[in-house]
Amino acid sequence: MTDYKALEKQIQDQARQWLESGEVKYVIGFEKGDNSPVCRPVFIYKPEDAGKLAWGPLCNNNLTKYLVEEVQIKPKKGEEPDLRPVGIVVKPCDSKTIVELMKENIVPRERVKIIGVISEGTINPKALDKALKDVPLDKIAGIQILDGGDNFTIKYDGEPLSVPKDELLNGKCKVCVVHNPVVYDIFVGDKVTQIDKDEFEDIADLEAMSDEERYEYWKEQLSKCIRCYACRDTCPLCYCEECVFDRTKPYNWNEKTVDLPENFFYHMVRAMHLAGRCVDCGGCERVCPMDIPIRKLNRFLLKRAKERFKVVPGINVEDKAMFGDYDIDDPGEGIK
Amino acid sequence: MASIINKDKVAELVKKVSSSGCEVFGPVENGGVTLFRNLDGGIPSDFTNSKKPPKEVLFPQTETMFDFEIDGSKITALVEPVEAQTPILMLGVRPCDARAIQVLDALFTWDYIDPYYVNKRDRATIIGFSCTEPHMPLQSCFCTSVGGSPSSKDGLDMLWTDIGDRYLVESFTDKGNKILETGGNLFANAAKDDEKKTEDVKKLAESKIVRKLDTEGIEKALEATFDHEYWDEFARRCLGCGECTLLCPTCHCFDINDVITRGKGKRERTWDSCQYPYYTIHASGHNPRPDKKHRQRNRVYHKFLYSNKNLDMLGCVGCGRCISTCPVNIDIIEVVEGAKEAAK
Amino acid sequence: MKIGVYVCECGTNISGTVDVADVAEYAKSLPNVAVSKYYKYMCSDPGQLLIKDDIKELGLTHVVVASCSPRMHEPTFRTVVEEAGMNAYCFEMANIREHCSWAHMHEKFKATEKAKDLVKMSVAKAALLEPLEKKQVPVTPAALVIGGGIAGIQTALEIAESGFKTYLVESTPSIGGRMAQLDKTFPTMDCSACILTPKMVDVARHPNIELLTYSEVTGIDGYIGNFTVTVKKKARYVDIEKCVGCGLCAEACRLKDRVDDEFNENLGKRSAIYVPFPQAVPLKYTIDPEKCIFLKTGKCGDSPPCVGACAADAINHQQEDEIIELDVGTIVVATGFDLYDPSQKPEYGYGKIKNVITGMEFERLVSASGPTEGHIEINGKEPEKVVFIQCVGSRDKEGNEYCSRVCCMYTAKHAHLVRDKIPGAEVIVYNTDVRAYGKGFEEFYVRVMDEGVKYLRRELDDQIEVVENGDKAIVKAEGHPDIEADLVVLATAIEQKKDIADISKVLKISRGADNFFLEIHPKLRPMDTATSGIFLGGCCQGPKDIPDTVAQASGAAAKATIPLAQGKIDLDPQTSFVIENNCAGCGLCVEACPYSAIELMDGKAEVNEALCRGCGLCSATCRSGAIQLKGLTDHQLISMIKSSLSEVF
Amino acid sequence: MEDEGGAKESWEPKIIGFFCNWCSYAGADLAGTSRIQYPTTIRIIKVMCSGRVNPQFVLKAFQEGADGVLVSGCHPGDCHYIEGNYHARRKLTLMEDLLEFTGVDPSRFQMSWVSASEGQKFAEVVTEFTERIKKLGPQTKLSGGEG
Ligand SMILES: Cc1cc2nc3c(=O)[nH]c(=O)nc-3n(C[C@H](O)[C@H](O)[C@H](O)COP(=O)(O)OP(=O)(O)OC[C@H]3O[C@@H](n4cnc5c(N)ncnc54)[C@H](O)[C@@H]3O)c2cc1C
Ligand SMILES: Cc1cc2nc3c(=O)[nH]c(=O)nc-3n(C[C@H](O)[C@H](O)[C@H](O)COP(=O)(O)OP(=O)(O)OC[C@H]3O[C@@H](n4cnc5c(N)ncnc54)[C@H](O)[C@@H]3O)c2cc1C
Ligand code: SF4
Ligand code: SF4
Ligand code: SF4
Ligand code: SF4
Ligand code: SF4
Ligand code: SF4
Repeated sequence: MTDYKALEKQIQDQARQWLESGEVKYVIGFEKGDNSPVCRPVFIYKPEDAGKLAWGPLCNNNLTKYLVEEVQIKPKKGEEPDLRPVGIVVKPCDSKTIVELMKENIVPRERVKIIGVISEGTINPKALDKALKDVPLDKIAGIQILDGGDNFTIKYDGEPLSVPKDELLNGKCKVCVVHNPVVYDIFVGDKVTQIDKDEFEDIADLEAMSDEERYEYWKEQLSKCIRCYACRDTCPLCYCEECVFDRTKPYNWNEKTVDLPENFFYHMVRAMHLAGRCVDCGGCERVCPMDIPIRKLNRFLLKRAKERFKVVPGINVEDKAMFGDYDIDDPGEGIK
Repeated sequence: MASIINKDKVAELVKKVSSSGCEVFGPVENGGVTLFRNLDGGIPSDFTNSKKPPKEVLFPQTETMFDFEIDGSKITALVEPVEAQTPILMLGVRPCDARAIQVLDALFTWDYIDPYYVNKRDRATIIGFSCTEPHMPLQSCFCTSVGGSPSSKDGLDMLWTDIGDRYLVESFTDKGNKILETGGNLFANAAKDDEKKTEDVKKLAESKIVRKLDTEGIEKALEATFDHEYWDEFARRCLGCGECTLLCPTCHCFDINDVITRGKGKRERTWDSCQYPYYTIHASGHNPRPDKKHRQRNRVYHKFLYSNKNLDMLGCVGCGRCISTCPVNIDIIEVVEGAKEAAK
Repeated sequence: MKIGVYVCECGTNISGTVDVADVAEYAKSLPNVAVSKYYKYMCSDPGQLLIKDDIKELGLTHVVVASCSPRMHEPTFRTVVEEAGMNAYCFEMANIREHCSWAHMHEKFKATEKAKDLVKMSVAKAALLEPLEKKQVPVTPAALVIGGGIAGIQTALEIAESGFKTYLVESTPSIGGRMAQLDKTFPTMDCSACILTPKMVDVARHPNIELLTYSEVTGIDGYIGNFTVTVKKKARYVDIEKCVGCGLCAEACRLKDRVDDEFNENLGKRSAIYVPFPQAVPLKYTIDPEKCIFLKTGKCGDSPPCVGACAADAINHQQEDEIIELDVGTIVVATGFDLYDPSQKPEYGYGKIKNVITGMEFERLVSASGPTEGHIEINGKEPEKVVFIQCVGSRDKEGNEYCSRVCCMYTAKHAHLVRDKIPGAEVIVYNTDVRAYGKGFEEFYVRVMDEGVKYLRRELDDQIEVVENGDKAIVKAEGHPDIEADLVVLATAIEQKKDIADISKVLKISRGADNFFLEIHPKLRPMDTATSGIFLGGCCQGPKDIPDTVAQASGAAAKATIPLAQGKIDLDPQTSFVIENNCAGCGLCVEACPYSAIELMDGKAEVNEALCRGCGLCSATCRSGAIQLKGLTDHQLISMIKSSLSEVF
Repeated sequence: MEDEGGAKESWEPKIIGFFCNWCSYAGADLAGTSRIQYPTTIRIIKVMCSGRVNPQFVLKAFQEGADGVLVSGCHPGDCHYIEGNYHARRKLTLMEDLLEFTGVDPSRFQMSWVSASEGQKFAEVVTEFTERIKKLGPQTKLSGGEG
């Protein structure tokens, strides 16, 4: 059981200390909004604002996206760049992203100071919305959530709700096996014992289908996609200077047309681009306005990458990139 | 005089209307989300609102303007006059979205009459559904602050209100009356009690709208804060994903592209968003809105300043879609209130 | 943009199937095509002139020739367009012969349609081709030869003779290689040492050759004209400046006659301090670190006797490996071969039955300088009945599928030597067709048969087994009566060096299915590797006898000398390049490039054009398409895909 | 069989091939030189190395209406560029997995190793593949069209 308040205090204290000493330029963390129970990203520049930093199961975003932005911003002409590290609050999955970003030469270790927080799972806002059906609308923004073991306890000034975790947790958290940050400067929380489970149980049903059934499944899902590219825009590993899907000169990889073939193309190509890299932070799926189970694509390739090439992203900075490497014994059973 | 229609008769009505040669669209559950799609039966009565606004019926996300043929170096455009075809019925449009269609009407006939939109619009009959549970995820509706209400009849040919096992049906236009006619005995006269019930439902719904935006003085505040550093503050966390605009019922920006695949060419227009860095980029490479703050500012200005100036109506109908969808909780009410604060 | 399309009839090779007039007419309708013609032989002088005239008169910017495989005539036509003042890289070929007329001879209509498609695709690509500039780089006027067998010796001498500094790196203490181990050489039967050792001495004395024996190449950087080679000179524990090669140390060594002598295929013994053979070059002693008691234990009696014995004070047990760097312009690889280990096939009894030896062991046995001073004996007795078995490990589905090319002849040689030295001996050769294809080979083979050697034929997969029977070995060959032999000699296959993976990694040159180094073209460029500036000589490219080895070694020397003589070389401009604005600096391409041609500089990838071989792997790997291959960009490929699938363009 | 006027013939699949210059393209050349006959369905695009084949090209080809895509390179270990075909194998098998997972006709994609001396094998691969695609009919899942 996680005591969110205690963790929040440790995060605030650490951030304050770093900001006071000037060791970090600023701290990227979460804050509680005024009109929503869901936490949102915040940038803390002054020690006296450190108290705004919040922690809880509604801290969903993978903030490392902003870290990428920070290191990619080029200093204006004649300006001396401030290369001090940036402080950041990360969950275990977000910390895996940092491993990948370091591996891929995007974020140098010395540019970041990491507050790594343990996490036993975060809450899906859409699921929360359902659970709050009977809570008066004007009370929603002010709810408080406590960890009650197998349940979350939702407090407001009425009868507290107790909701089984399984109903609220993000899909990615249900299958996650890494509950401790893998890279950090400060470790916040008590180490959680790793659980051993079939981490790919969530795609088993799809895998069991026939090709035709799977096609029908994806056809229904992908036909919804409005190609807003939010899934890409939120993904910290989609840091390309110019994404192939934005390219129009001198050629376009895919047309702007929003239809099934183009949507398929987009999703298949992006899945390939994330293959062997996606750390399953769940960002893409969470932000998708059309509720497309994008993670399933990524996770399937994650599974195959592990089975075929023993590649597990986000764990070791020394590992080679899956597509930068090969093994002479790689399987290729279908090849003639 | 109001009528009623029993919920279990709606499917029959849809069938009747369809068989009269009309294309019927309504909210349909599709892979887990509700979208405006072809309707071949009844409609769910418990939907909050469609994820994508119904504007896509009149202004599809991708629309072919014309085909062209390529033969060697010769290109021939096959432009055909846009001709009226079958009538369209949009069933189950929420009042906020209907008000948004009014914005689009104004826009697409403003300085240039857009034949693609106008053609479809002229054919369309819009039946609104009053909101009884105005509850976009995590309470973000605020129609009452921007001139609307859960039962506003603006832009509607008919308004239906859910009163249990039936809808109370109000018709405001000829197009609405035409539906009554087609429906024939599927409709019945409303009883006094039904009307009373409707009034209560409407009132209750209105009371459920808890988010408020004070529109007083917005234009002045915005004009005063164009260069204010305030815009940096929240734009820093914006991802530039454009969900707020693509899902907005009044947003109408599009991009025109010539698409050539498998030897066939077509000119298409596809929704675009001012939140994308590529949106304003010039051929020279110069981008007048280089940063997220410029783009966020543009969104707010467009809805609350430019729209007023050009079309004489607010560009926001308070549907709350952008608030509930934004992955980083950028809340247009907070943003506008903040701008007012900054202007002080 | 003006594209000219030229369709070739190729006599009737193409026009017999494809309606070339129709194809040429069709091409006129394609975008940017200014002229389209067909002609009998596009590659002939008049054909070439046709193209040249059009380029000049019509101002063509791009040319497409639809004819045979670009693998055949692309260079020809590139030169043609260049001579007419067009950029050679604005040229594209459509293969309507090998891939079309010849492959679809009975489907004239469809073949013509396909030819049109192929032309359309080439025109689509051509329209996107941009002129490329050839770059030149200066060449370091020195060469490196790796391996000091007969191939390496020949190469080194020839490059040195042309006046260029040549480094010859040999991993063992002496040059000479396998040939030094041979007694006589077929088919002329001249003494191997007599023809080899003078050459070895020439190497040692040549002013342009720097000999680095007991050394290994550990790294190579750079590219043709500018290689930097790291060489490890292994410690010999003997100062070669001082050693006079007198051998007193070896006499004194406590392990005298107790260490297996690999030069003699372990049939004889040597000391821990040794020269591999008496004619070694350089004639300098080396301490075997695996065996030397002092080096292994830090102590050898009260003091190492070798040190005491050496009058020149040359022995130094403290010596260490030395790493040096060499700058060279070209490299010849001549690392030779290893032999198949017949104990992998237990049926031959090798390793278990004393009477069974390999051909190479026989060479040492029969050699006057060998452990028996040239007496053929087994278990101390002269054999009366000798059986030779050919193709051990060659032409074998489970072993090596190829033919080792020399075994037939050396077996004939060995048979002849047995008859020569033991006149009454009975000699039987089990063979599967004798391949005597070389100059003087057949004559030699016939002569050996005439001498009374019995050739028995067996099919390759017929069973054969050798079993021990007292001090004899019985050869049981399917379809033949058993033979009780005193000596059985196995003609074992020639194989690639066992440790070749290391050297091929260092050199970044590829190997074929047979594991030998891969030449770029088996007929036309047999000594070139895919890495320009690195050439192959001798058996490292495939099994060869000495004449072929020497011929190829001379060829490699000539090849390696050309850039040195030119002083500068053209680089192929079809390299990759980075679109800086699109590069995120993820370094994926850097990891993928097989030639380490890419580096990250200030967060952007940067291609070293001299190192890049133009494979395009980087381009296929970069997610954002920030790195592209000139002449084969994504754009060009997409337009080929698109055009091939559309009815019209 | 003579097929003059064969234009009216039934549907013919369109197959795009990406062939490496050194082995497979040369193998296809050899098939031609040896006059080995195979279906006219394939359009070969020459790349220097199978490692040049970005999975996106394959998907693009499908999107543009290809009924099958064949990628061919040197046998493992024989790559002219040492390891390009190993890279290709890794990328493209994973892409094939993805075709399988999306149900988009994984059997319309084929990889093969064809050496410069395997003209016969090349022809066999193309013939078999053509037969397979013929059975499957036109590809529409990624092209959206009628082909
Ligand atoms: C039993 C037998 C009998 C034969 N009889 C005849 C005959 O009668 N007539 C005939 O024409 N041919 C004969 N041959 C063939 C002949 O031996 C070869 O053609 C010839 O030796 C090939 O020479 P090479 O220089 O290519 O290789 P090698 O002789 O093998 O020389 C290679 C040299 O390179 C060195 N080397 C290897 N790797 C490295 C490294 N990494 N770094 C530095 N140095 C390295 C080795 O130590 C060696 O010195 C016979 C072969 C055999 C097996
Ligand atoms: C039927 C057959 C099939 C073959 N198939 C193959 C094969 O499939 N693969 C393979 O690798 N090899 C094959 N070969 C071998 C191949 O043909 C030769 O290896 C090759 O042609 C040799 O080339 P060359 O230049 O030495 O001789 P040639 O091709 O004979 O060229 C010699 C040239 O010199 C000219 N000439 C001669 N005398 C004089 C003079 N006094 N003055 C001026 N010019 C002169 C001649 O006119 C001729 O043009 C085949 C050979 C034959 C006979
Ligand atoms: S976020 Fe969803 S709708 Fe938007 S592009 Fe991604 S998958 Fe499509
Ligand atoms: S989808 Fe691919 S190209 Fe686009 S940003 Fe992500 S990784 Fe880069
Ligand atoms: S692809 Fe999705 S789950 Fe994977 S790292 Fe990116 S945002 Fe996270
Ligand atoms: S939805 Fe939110 S994150 Fe996305 S562009 Fe709009 S304001 Fe920015
Ligand atoms: S793979 Fe692409 S983005 Fe990454 S470093 Fe290389 S060129 Fe740049
Ligand atoms: S094309 Fe790319 S991967 Fe290939 S050698 Fe050149 S830089 Fe390396």
